[in-house]
Amino acid sequence: MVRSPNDYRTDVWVDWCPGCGNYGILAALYKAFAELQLDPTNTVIVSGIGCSGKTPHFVKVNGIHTLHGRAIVFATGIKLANPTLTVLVHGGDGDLLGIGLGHFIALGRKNLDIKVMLHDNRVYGLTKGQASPTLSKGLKTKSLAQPNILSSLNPIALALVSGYTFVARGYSMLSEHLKNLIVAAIKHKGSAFIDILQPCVTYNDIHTPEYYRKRVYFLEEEGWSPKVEEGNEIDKMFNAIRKSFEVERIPIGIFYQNTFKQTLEESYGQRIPSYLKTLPPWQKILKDDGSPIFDDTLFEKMFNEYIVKVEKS
Amino acid sequence: MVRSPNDYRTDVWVDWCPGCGNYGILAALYKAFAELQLDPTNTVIVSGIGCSGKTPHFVKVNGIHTLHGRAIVFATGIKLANPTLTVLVHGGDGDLLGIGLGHFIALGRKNLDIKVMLHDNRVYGLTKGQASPTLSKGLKTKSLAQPNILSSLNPIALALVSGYTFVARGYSMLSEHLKNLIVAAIKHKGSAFIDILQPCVTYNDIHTPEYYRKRVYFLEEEGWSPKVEEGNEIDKMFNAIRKSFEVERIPIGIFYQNTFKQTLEESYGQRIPSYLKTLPPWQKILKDDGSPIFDDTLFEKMFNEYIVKVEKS
Amino acid sequence: MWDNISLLLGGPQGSGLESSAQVLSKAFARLGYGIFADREYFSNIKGRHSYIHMNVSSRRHPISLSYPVQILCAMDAETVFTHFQDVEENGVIVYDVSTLSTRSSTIPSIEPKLRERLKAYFSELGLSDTIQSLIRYLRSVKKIRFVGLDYPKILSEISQKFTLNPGQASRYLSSIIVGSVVGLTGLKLDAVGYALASRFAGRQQLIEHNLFIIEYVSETVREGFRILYELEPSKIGLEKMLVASGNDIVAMAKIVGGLRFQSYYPITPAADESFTLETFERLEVEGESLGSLIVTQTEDEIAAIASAIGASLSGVRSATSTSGPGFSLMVEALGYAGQIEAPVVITYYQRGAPSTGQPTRGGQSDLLFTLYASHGEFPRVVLSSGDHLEAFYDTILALNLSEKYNVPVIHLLDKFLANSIATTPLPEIRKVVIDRGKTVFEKPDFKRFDLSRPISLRAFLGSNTIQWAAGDEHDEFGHIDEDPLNRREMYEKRMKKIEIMDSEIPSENRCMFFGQDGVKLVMVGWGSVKGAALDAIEAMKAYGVRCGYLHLKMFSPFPTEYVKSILSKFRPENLVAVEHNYLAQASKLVTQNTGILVEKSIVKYTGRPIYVNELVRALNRVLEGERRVVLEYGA
Amino acid sequence: MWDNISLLLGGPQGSGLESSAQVLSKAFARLGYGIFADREYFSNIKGRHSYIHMNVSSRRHPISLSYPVQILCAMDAETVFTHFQDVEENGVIVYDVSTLSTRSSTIPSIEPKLRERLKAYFSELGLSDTIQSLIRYLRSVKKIRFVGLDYPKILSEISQKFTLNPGQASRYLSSIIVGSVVGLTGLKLDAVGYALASRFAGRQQLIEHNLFIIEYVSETVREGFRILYELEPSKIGLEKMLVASGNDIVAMAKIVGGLRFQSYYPITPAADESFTLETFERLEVEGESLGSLIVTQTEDEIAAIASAIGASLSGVRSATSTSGPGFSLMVEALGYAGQIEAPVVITYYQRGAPSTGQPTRGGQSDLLFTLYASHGEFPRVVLSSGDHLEAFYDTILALNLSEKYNVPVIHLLDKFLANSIATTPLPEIRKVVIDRGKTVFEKPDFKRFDLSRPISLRAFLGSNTIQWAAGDEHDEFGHIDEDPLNRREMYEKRMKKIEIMDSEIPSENRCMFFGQDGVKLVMVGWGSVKGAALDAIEAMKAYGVRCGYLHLKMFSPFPTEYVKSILSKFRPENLVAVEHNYLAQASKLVTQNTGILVEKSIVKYTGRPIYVNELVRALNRVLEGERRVVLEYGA
Ligand SMILES: Cc1ncc(C[n+]2csc(CCOP(=O)(O)OP(=O)(O)O)c2C)c(N)n1
Ligand SMILES: Cc1ncc(C[n+]2csc(CCOP(=O)(O)OP(=O)(O)O)c2C)c(N)n1
Ligand code: SF4
Ligand code: SF4
Ligand SMILES: [Mg+2]
Ligand SMILES: [Mg+2]
Repeated sequence: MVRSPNDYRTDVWVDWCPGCGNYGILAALYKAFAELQLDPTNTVIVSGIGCSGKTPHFVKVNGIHTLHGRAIVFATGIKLANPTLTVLVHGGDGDLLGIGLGHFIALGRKNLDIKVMLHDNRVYGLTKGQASPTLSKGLKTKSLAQPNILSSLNPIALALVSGYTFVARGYSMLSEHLKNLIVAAIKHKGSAFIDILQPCVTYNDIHTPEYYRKRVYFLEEEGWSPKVEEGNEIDKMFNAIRKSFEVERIPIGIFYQNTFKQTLEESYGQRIPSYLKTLPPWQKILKDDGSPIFDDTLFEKMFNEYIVKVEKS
Repeated sequence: MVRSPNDYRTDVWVDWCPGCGNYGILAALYKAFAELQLDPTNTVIVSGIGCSGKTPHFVKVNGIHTLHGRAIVFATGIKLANPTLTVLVHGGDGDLLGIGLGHFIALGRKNLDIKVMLHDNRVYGLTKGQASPTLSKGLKTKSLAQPNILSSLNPIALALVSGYTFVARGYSMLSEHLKNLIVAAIKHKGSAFIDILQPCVTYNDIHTPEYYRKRVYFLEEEGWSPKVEEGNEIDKMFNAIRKSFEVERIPIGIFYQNTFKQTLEESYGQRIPSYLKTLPPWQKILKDDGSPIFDDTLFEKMFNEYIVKVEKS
Repeated sequence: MWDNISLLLGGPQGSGLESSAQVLSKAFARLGYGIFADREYFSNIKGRHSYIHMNVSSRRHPISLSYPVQILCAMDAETVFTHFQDVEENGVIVYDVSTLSTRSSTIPSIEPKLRERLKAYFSELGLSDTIQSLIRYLRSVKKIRFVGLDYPKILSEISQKFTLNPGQASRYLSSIIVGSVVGLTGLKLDAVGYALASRFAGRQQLIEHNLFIIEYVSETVREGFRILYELEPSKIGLEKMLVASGNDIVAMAKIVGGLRFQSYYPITPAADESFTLETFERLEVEGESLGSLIVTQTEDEIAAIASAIGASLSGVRSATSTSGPGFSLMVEALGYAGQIEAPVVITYYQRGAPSTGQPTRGGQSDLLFTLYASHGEFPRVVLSSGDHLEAFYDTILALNLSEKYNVPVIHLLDKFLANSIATTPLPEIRKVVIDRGKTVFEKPDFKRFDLSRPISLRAFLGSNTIQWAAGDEHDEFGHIDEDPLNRREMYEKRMKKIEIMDSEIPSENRCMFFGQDGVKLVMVGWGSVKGAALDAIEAMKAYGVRCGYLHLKMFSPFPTEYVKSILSKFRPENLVAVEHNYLAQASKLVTQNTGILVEKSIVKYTGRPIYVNELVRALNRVLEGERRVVLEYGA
Repeated sequence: MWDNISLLLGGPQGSGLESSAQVLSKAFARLGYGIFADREYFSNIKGRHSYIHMNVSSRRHPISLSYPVQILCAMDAETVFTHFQDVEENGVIVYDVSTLSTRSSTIPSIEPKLRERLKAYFSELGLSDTIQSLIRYLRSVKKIRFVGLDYPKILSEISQKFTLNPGQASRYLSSIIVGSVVGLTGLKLDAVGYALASRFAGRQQLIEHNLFIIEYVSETVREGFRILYELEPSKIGLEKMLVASGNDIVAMAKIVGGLRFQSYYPITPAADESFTLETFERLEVEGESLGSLIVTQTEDEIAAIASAIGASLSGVRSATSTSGPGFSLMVEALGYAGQIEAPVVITYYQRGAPSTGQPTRGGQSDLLFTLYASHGEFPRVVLSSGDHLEAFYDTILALNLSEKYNVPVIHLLDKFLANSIATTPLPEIRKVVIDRGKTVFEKPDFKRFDLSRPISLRAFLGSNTIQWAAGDEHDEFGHIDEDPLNRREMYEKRMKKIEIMDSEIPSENRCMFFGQDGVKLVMVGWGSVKGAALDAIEAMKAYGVRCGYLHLKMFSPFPTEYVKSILSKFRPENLVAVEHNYLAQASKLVTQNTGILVEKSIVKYTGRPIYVNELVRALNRVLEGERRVVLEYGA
């Protein structure tokens, strides 16, 4: 059976505001899944809390809608326990770069094969429009009482410095291009990050489709080559960091991709050969009669070092 | 009265292991405080939990020993409520870059005038030597059951990307040099960060004084100029990031300093003129008789928009 | 003439309902009426169903809500489908005639469960699922009166008159609702003008347009339908009233109480309080500054509480404001404040739980959590408020207690209070006292944790002292100390503060009993149960039953003796817990502290408030012997 | 011949004391003796005073500790100053003669409070504060016997013999302690050799050197001092024993119980468990793999619990292990697990609290917290263990219950248990059962939160199903749902699991009563109070008083009926809570659940264990009418 984008739709009503950039992300997701013909039972979308956090309910693959800022760490356990799953994280900028910032960066250290999609609308949508960590200092979007007093973070640069091996930026209104990025991210082995520019039509009256239309351009069109080849890892990274600081014109596309780094699953697999042979969920832990696979003998052998044989006197 | 380094000592027994790099940090601190003749009543050391976290007890200035990973956020409140205080944060690499990573980066966004000292020993000292976020992948320090499975973070690069306006690295065994860095950091206005290489003689048998002796060199000796001048902020930052990725030879000194960015206190001061005029702790909130400075009239004036005058019928 | 009218105004989230409610509240208040209005909405920004349930009274400030209502004004078909059963016989429904053929089964924003119930309802009655068929049925069988207006037509007329584009015009949809209320109640247009001017201060055109539609619609309604719910003139007799939400009244109290630092991370239903505080950050009255208020949005709730504690160490009154998920993250730092004896106030708005739960709905299920949150034992104050005015005074009390006893104070409120708008008399500022506890500003060898006095002196960082603090067990100076005997002394010093607070805080701040002689059944409740409970006492008189209500306010230190003295007069089977949670948590605390069992319970956990009508019915069932009644009224 | 000897071994942290204790434990075990050894140490890596308090018995596996001891072996002067009062009359103190002139007032690592007490003590007795003068006094007045050895000289002899540098030689300091115990107890060298071989497997030289010193010292002691505490041959009669710390036995149980994922963030006293687990990650027995165990150190405790829950959703048995500060951070995710009905086990080692508290000391002050942690209401299991074997079986029970009922399980242990080494019979693996609850692997339109069955079926992510989960209130599929009636049903479904668990989990897993007919006084306690309480029952017989002990194990679901059935037989004044906290928390829960007041209490919160001697004294005081006795023995 060939799955069409539509086959990945649930019948849950999509309750985002009319015109919200999230619709473009969702459309790209359906298309990417269809292009890859992902098996819904083997795919998991993990989300945080926010408008963005509702994403899994609209997609007919497994969906774990977790806590604000924690999607990545739930996803980490899901993936480590079953490394064959395709695992995507969807989060907002408050979610991933505010409360969840520590986890966002720690994932780079892990290079675990999880794909992080940042719905970057520069506001806290679901709590009514407060400034998010990607809103620049001094800007005053619609529902702020005062102009934003904190400087913004650069998500691309952060991801690069943290160790992500796939780093890209997409734009929700360019859904086909975004679809391609999602496909590439899923195909990549390792921690992947896509910063998705997403207009919030209700609360962000600065970063509107109009705003982006004027600024967005394609990295590919500039002949940008994101792929690390043997030896030029550091250079590629620096160039990408530098590129990410462009603000007047906004580059989208793949900034950086490194396929030479071991994933965390692979590292564990190297250390524990049986890990990738029989996946943990399918490992036997009990016999048919309900007793553990351990018996007294196995116990004694395994924990020999704790067992003292009493000397017969 | 002129204060000598010794005047900043408390009589609490310093219970670090003999030979620990923390002694060098402490000595540098005493000297820096004496050089600046800091007023102990107006100086606050805020620490997290770890061997590093014990620092405040050994220094005769105000000392707030907080929670693991949270020193920066306690310090944030301390400083915002009284912006004239000199506030230093001392934390371990687990503390600041593990559990406290989100706060570490968020401080860069704030450019609040706090000085962060990272006791970078690449292990979790006080919990007996687990790998910290600055230990490279594959290394197996003394008390690890297995080689470290996670990649390390680059604290300097992270601080730079996050927005710190003063970023330096020191080495605990070069106490005079470190002292100078601390002095410079305290003099700097804005969020300052010093990555202090600190041998843990008990648990880290790789990053020993021997190890550093062979690798450490001084940025100043290379003619490095860390100071941002009008217009070259981005370049300076990229160069510093690049420099921070040197590993075979380890540069110490000031990587980057930017004096053009407004601090958070200044931003608030701009918005709320009285903030920096009468410091919040000394603002009157009650009258001598214990009643609030508000009375019924002031209340009505201040909250006019919530008050409805009933129309006489 | 009516002395009390209750209204339901419904429509999609994001279509101006909230400001309609504010305008109507102020308009009624302008004429001296008392108002109480609850707002119900989904965790959604635009499109899902929301409504305002409003009580208007000529005799008092209403304190509760009840069903059925007299008037339902529906912005859309979904509102009619959702609420038609909430209207009393002979009541009025205002609706949009252009939706007559809309079917409940095709409205995507209606949740599946409701859609199923509607389907079952219609099929049982043999109706088709259109508005038209429903109206026909309700008119004939339920005697409901209908006011049908052509909303699109009204809006297009507006557009033409003021040359607006359709997008702009649609913003005036909510004014059709206001206009119909004005038409149906005969509310004076002057008052509405006053309210609009206050709500949209400075935006003259907006005021003008709104007023125009309101007048136009109210005329249409009055003339076309000749239905009038005329309120008798107000007998409340106040010259001025406060009209505010719970969030706002707490913000005002914090300012009066001398707050200088508020840190927060956005969360429903707490964030509005911080927003309001921020608008007052300059603390200016007529150009003169009374100080400065730093309101700071932090990277998470851990940072929020930690920086509030930090600010308190620097010597300012500080607070943070949050809800369940945020508080869950604050737990470690709460214990730290307890251990280092730092004052700090946590304003805690409960919402539907557990976990993300029902972010925009109400509940009272976090009580036991607040009492024992954080590992280990330390003194804390847990104080809850039952209505807007209580919340005002309690906010200041919370600040005082935290500084007087050097303890963290958790001020428990909930979504019902946070988001409901009430009229109240102005708080009596002259009765307010500020108590900052005992401080010292100059002291060599300062012992922050001096064992020689029950409550140690506090010094501000930056004053002429040096101090240390540690979450570890510490000596009198604040240095780490593991000596077992020092441990015992320090531990006991902290814990003794519970007893000291218990002996010093008057019991009237902690508990109130409402009831006369001859009370047969005593409700035991807390927080926003209060209004419904008090009104139920009145209503139960009609059944010849005298009820009482024990309103618990402070749970730590628990007013054990007072509660015992009241409850021991009754038999356990005549005690009934009334709470917005499953376990009847407050009653568990009554048992734990006094040994007295509260055998009956009336609980509600749908996320909607307790309505007087259902409470009265439940009390009657309890009187008939039921041990537990679960309430579930309300859309 | 003795049937029970108790020892104190003391010295600076980081000088090998811990491995001495392991070697001695294994050596005694090798000869069939039972051992129980507590380790006390500062939150410090090197230099502060630490000690091992060890009980050796020929008749049983000891379950408690008591003072005074027969033998104190001091690695340094600080140990002598700290513990000289802990030794019984006629007891022995082994010390270093090179420290004779050391003064207590000049040892920097002695904490100020102890230094003051020593000063007062010495000045009262008119002694100078040297070791010499103390010894003279103790020898003459307290009849203590002294074994003085010249430690530096012994070490220098070693250095010469094996050509070691001084740094290397100093590592053998602890062997002097072991050697003197061997000398004083006549422990067979063979057994010591066996123990060394087991402790330092493969490091032949180390074993050799150690054995040499031990033999040398023991000879010196035997010949030079002629003091012998000879143990009678063991009567325990086991062929094999387990010798393990609490941390280790829990790790073993997790492996037997089928754990496949453990996430943790380092914290005392939990981290050692994860370390042990990691050493077994390959789950290999004789080269054959039984599976894989992922042990992962996360960036914080929030990540630890969240990833454990994630792993559980993927279908593996998963757990995290922590202590108070870590658990405080896990609270939000705990509620999420409750709300989405995900199994997960949190192994919770309590330590001195609140806040950072006493990181390396013990306590039981987190009980109430664990019961109500996280906002809102949801079912959870809170299970505590009283000794090593209980901990073993309870760990597996915890895994079973979490999967059977789809609930988070908090397994409460404490530092006393975690860090104490005990001999036990081998656990009876053949009696262990694994219950994974009801799962489904293939189901179209799978309803994860099916309302039609009390406990919904669970599916693993990656099996032939699609599922959703949300911390928001949800429908049967796991999609967000705000409908009030769905809310009620889902809420009740979750909460009903408490009743189901209560009816299904046998009360013997939840509570045990120890006591015969004629019991006069009933202790009510939990966790590691057990050993001391049971031994106190025996000891009280000497006073002609029959005591009983109600050992509470499971606090949620609370065994209300069983507890009532036991306690209602006694008068409240004959019930005495025995707990390691201030509030007597478990007794509060007894009252809350049963209405029965536990009027008396014996509590300890110095961070040190409850010793039988002080408990017995306290019980006698309670019998004389005291309502509350606070214990404080132990350095
Ligand atoms: C611990 C916690 N704190 C706060 C909240 C409240 N909250 C809900 S959504 C949200 C932020 C949403 O912003 P963002 O992450 O940018 O997502 P968006 O809605 O913009 O997609 C917050 C703070 C929460 N649910 N949990
Ligand atoms: C919330 C919490 N988790 C864990 C701990 C246990 N803990 C104490 S110190 C420490 C880490 C110390 O490592 P680091 O921060 O690098 O400081 P160092 O000791 O190396 O100076 C940890 C995890 C704690 N105190 N609090
Ligand atoms: S609030 Fe913004 S982000 Fe959220 S749904 Fe509406 S437009 Fe989209
Ligand atoms: S453990 Fe390491 S960091 Fe800690 S005091 Fe010892 S040497 Fe220093
Ligand atoms: Mg956002
Ligand atoms: Mg460290």
